[in-house]
Amino acid sequence: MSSKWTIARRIVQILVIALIASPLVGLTIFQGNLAAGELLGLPLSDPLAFLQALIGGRVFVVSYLISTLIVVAFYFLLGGRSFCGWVCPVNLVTELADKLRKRWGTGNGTLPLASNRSTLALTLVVVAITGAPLFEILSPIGIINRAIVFYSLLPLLLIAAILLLELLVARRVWCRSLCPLGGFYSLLGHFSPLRLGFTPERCTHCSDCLAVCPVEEVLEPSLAQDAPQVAAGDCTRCMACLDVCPSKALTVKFGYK
Amino acid sequence: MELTRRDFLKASAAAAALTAAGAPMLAPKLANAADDRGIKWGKAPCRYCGVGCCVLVGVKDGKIVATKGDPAGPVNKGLNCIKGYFLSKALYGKDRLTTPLIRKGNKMVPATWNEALDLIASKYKEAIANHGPGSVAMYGSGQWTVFEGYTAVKLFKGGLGSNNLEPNARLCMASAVGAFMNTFGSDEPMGCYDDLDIGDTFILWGANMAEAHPILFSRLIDNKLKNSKVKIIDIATRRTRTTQMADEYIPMHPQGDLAALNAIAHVILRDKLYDEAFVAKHVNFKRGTENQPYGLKDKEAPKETPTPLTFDQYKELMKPFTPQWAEKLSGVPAAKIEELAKLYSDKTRKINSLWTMGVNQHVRGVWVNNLIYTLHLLTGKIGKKGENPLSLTGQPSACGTAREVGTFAHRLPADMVVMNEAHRKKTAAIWGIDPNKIPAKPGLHTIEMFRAIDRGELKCLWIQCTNPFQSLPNLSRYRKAAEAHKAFIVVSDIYPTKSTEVADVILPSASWVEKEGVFGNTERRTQHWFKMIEPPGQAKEDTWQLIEFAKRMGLGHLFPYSEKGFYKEMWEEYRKFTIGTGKDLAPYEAYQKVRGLRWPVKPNGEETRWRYVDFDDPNVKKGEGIKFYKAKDHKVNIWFRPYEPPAESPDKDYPFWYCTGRLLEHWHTATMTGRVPELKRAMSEATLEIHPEDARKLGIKNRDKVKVSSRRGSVILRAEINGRGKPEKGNVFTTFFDESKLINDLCIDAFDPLSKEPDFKKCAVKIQKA
Amino acid sequence: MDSESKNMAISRRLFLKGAALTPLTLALGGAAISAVYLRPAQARDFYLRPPGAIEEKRFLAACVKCGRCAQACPYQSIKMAGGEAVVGIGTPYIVPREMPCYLCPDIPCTKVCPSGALDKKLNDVEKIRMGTAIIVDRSACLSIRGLRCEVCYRQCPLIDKAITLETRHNVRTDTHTIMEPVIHRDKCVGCGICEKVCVRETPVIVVQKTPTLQKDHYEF
Amino acid sequence: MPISGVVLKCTPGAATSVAERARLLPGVEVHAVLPDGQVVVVIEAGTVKQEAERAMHLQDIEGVISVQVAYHNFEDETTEQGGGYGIDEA
Repeated sequence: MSSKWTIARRIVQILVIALIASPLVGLTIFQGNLAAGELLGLPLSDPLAFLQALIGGRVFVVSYLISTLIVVAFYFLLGGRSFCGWVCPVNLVTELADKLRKRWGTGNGTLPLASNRSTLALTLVVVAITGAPLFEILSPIGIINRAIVFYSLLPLLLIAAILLLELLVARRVWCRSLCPLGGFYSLLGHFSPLRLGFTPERCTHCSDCLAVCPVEEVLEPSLAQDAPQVAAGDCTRCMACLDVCPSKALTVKFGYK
Repeated sequence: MELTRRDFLKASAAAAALTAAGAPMLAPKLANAADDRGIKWGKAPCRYCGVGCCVLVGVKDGKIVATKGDPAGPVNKGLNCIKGYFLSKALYGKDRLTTPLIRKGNKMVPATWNEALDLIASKYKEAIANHGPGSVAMYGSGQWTVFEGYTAVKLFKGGLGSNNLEPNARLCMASAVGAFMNTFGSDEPMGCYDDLDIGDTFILWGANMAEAHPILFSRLIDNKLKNSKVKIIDIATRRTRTTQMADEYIPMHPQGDLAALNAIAHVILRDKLYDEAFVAKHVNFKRGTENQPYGLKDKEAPKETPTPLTFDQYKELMKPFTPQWAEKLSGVPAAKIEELAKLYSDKTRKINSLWTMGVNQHVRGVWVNNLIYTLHLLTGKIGKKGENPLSLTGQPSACGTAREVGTFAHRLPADMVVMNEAHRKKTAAIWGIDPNKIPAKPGLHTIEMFRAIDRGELKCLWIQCTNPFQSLPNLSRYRKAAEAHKAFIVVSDIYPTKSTEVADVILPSASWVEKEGVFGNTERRTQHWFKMIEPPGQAKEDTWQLIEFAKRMGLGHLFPYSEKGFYKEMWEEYRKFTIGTGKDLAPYEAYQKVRGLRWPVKPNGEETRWRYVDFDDPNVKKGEGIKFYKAKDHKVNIWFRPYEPPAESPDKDYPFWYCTGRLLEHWHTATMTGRVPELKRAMSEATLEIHPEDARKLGIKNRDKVKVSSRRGSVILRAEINGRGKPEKGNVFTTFFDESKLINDLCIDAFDPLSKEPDFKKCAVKIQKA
Repeated sequence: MDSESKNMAISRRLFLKGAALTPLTLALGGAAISAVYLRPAQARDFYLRPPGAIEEKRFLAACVKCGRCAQACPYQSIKMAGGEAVVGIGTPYIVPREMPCYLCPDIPCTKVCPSGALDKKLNDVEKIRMGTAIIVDRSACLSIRGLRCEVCYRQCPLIDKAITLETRHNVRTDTHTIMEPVIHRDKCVGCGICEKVCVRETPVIVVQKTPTLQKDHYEF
Repeated sequence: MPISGVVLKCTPGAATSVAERARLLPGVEVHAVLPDGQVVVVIEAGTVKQEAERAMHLQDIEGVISVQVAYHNFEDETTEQGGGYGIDEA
């Protein structure tokens, strides 16, 4: 059992935080945050933030659309909820909660996976009706970003609330079930060409991958049907299953089957 | 409360009269007596500029708890500028100096007064013993009280036998003094502020009254509001807040005043617009020495040898100075010069000229002053109610102390000079000393004083109440010399400054109402105040410091005043100098009750508003009209003063004119106003004003940081385009209050050969984006 | 297998419960936030938005809270709102008394705004409209009382345009002029420099949301 | 310390010039020039006699129709000295 994917993922996650914090030490490689930013001159924008601004603010800026499309294309290629697994700083928090929960044996409940699509829909409906960018107001991603760059620490209480919720009520409830951005990426990821390949012949049915997968709904159906690919958009591309699989039955595959 | 009793009565009187007149809504609000409970009020002149506003100081439990404009103050009638509004805060900065400090290596170590004064005395004794009295000096201030200045003059000139005594007024009023003396034979103006209320034509020569003389400007503008005939013409190198309210603005090149003034005189002569009878009766013509050096070399000692001229000779000499000639040199259109000449000679107009640093801080400052008087003397527009030239002063007692007491290297009290034997004798008689004690040779003037430190010739310098190591031109030369401790430097001040930085001994001083004092303002108004609060810690007033030092020098006998009658006795001694000179001051008690008196004070105790005139001056008999009784043969001088170029002009390498000055929010080097948080917030840093077109050419946008460099130094400032001041093309302007910038470092230390006053208004700089 | 099926059962129950509860909770939350949002006036009193900000209601949606404007501001005038701003959390604002907008000629804050919440096309500082300065306490204004203060006027970046001095005779002293700062709403950009520099403890000149213009037919 | 408040009635249009001249007189302070041509002044003098003289001078100013005293204080204040710093007028 290796953990090279997990290590790589942690490095990327920390690198993302370092990039967001970089202007504080006077560097100009990255400006802004995960809602919108500029990496080495390349404008990047959060597609859900774009949609909210478009619907709620009724502003349309071409460059903003382009920067959004760059991001959409990127995550479309990577597939699944790779943003959630690799980039989003909230993931660090929820994975910490997951670890603590396992150790203490608390909050073993699970909420339905698909409800973050409902929150996505709800967000967009609220934005359309009231003009209030529902998700941007509550977004723990933005809160963490601003805490890093502008020392705006008070809203971190919301992060603490998420941590408590996950510790005491149900596992990964924010990322799995509530985060509308997660819902957006799971939709997008569903159509991605980059997928997890499964070679049933190699599978020893040890179920290690199922145990380690943070989103049990992802692997289980595909494995049960001996499908050649794991098509679920909810895969966070954490690659823990690859790390853990003793028989290399799981691989990274490109293309639709 | 007692204070307010008088004001209360006056306010009641006004209220009753207004009610009777059917306008009760205009009645002044009577102060609620309960508000004043426990507060003891006193009167004092404002600590800052030369305008001389009166303030009321409220003291409770040994602390100033309130200040307000004094409604009984004739200058300001209860108003103040924003500096005056926050006066008391200037005394309560957190870093007041409260204990003497002596340098031990790089550290300033607290010491007792005895240790500090013994050290100073030993250093002075050592220097005098080894190098003579010419090796010690004192640099004082136009913000000294009369007592402080008088103590210093008596101590240095009558005691130590050194004429090395200078006030910072050398950097500010010396040119005005020079011209008053060589024109009228007596210092200070014939007119007064009343002229601002009743005149109708005001020509401002390079003066930004709106910011530098705020309350006076408010009086001037009120005259304009009341009288539609009033015309204010602003002639300057920079558009200012004054320009904004003037009727006309005439842009002029730096140094162009010499040409423009000569050309105006030329037109007056050419068109026979002069007052023939006045000129014949009151005026002599003279020509001075021309092509004098600019004092750029050490130890230059130019002398003026005047030659008399006839009116015809003078007219002949003035012939080449045509308006066309002047247009080229000054940028003032020839037609404008013709217009100004008509205005100056218009019999239906009461014309006043007003000027200050733009004229005085000038390598030919005395000349420009002379030329302004020329216009008034040729046209006879002088010595009349509402019609006079008026030189505005910058400091609260530049007149009262620096000029009247005579703290300059060449002066003695009441217009006397050390070079004159009779003057030395009169002085020695009043002081009860041997006349030979006072050296006949003038001491080092300010720039030479600091140069002598650099040359290692001056061994000891005591600085009181001023901050030369921020304000001097070509600052780095003098700062470097001081930093190398080429001389033993004592600084008495109330806060740490750029000058205490280089001091060997720092003495904590009492400020303003922490001591009793007298100031004299621009219009000859002598104002008194009592001590109202104790200075903080061990701080002591400057006179005490000097007299304690004198005792250690074996000169205590010069100051035989009793403890109780100290100020009165010193005043009455000083007053002896003035009696019968046309500069008569009143007995000490007289000043304690009034908001100042303008000298000469008449035998009946009344003040004089206009000098040299039979309707007001007690020295002129009724029916004599105007009599310039201080001038030789009662005739004043019109000087032939041609155009000469400045010491440094812009060129290829340094293409811009650089001018430094003052603004409303801060006072000089902001030692005091910089401690007032409100003023600091209102104006926090010096900026570089630049013409928008010049900025555009250099690619400079508003608030960009720019590096300004002269041949002497450089400084980084934010550019200000279209702000409160807009210099003409090719000019830049900045303010010298900001101690983080030391902008005078860039200025050239060239000075007027007659007045020895440096030119802070003209040197060449280049500007780069920083 | 037994325990597994039990687990499955629990999760199914939870699933059903969640399916009903989650949208309900979210709907309630959304409603609460919308209610908060219906107090925009109060939010505006607190905020002075950076230059080029679009109309407040749309701004709140259009701003993606990326903080790029704040990062671009050379004076750190632009701050990012915290939770106290409720619906405006994470949006940029300026507190003029602390640090006003100094009107950089190239307006860098608007240039970096990705979403159009700040108008990128704004190129002329004189066209900025963050609000308008108002003298809120005339009796406390030193200039109006006849003192020579006028600090707001001299520090106004649009001196003689946005603020002018109106002179009138001081009836009380009869020898002085009252120089009253007069604000011209059509020129005032609302940068707040006057509010910052006002020497009174509580500034008597403050920037407010542009007041409703009252129309009439009088022209002079 | 006699102090009095006085209303000067002036001929039409003369109020400003009257005020200007009145201001030049010693001990006279002009407090207001009213639009209806009245000038309000306060006279301060050392003695009642001097005060009367000063009021007479006001009468002599060209354009003054009448001088009307609205307030008069002549109590001797010499007993009240010593409260402030040089602001008691004897």
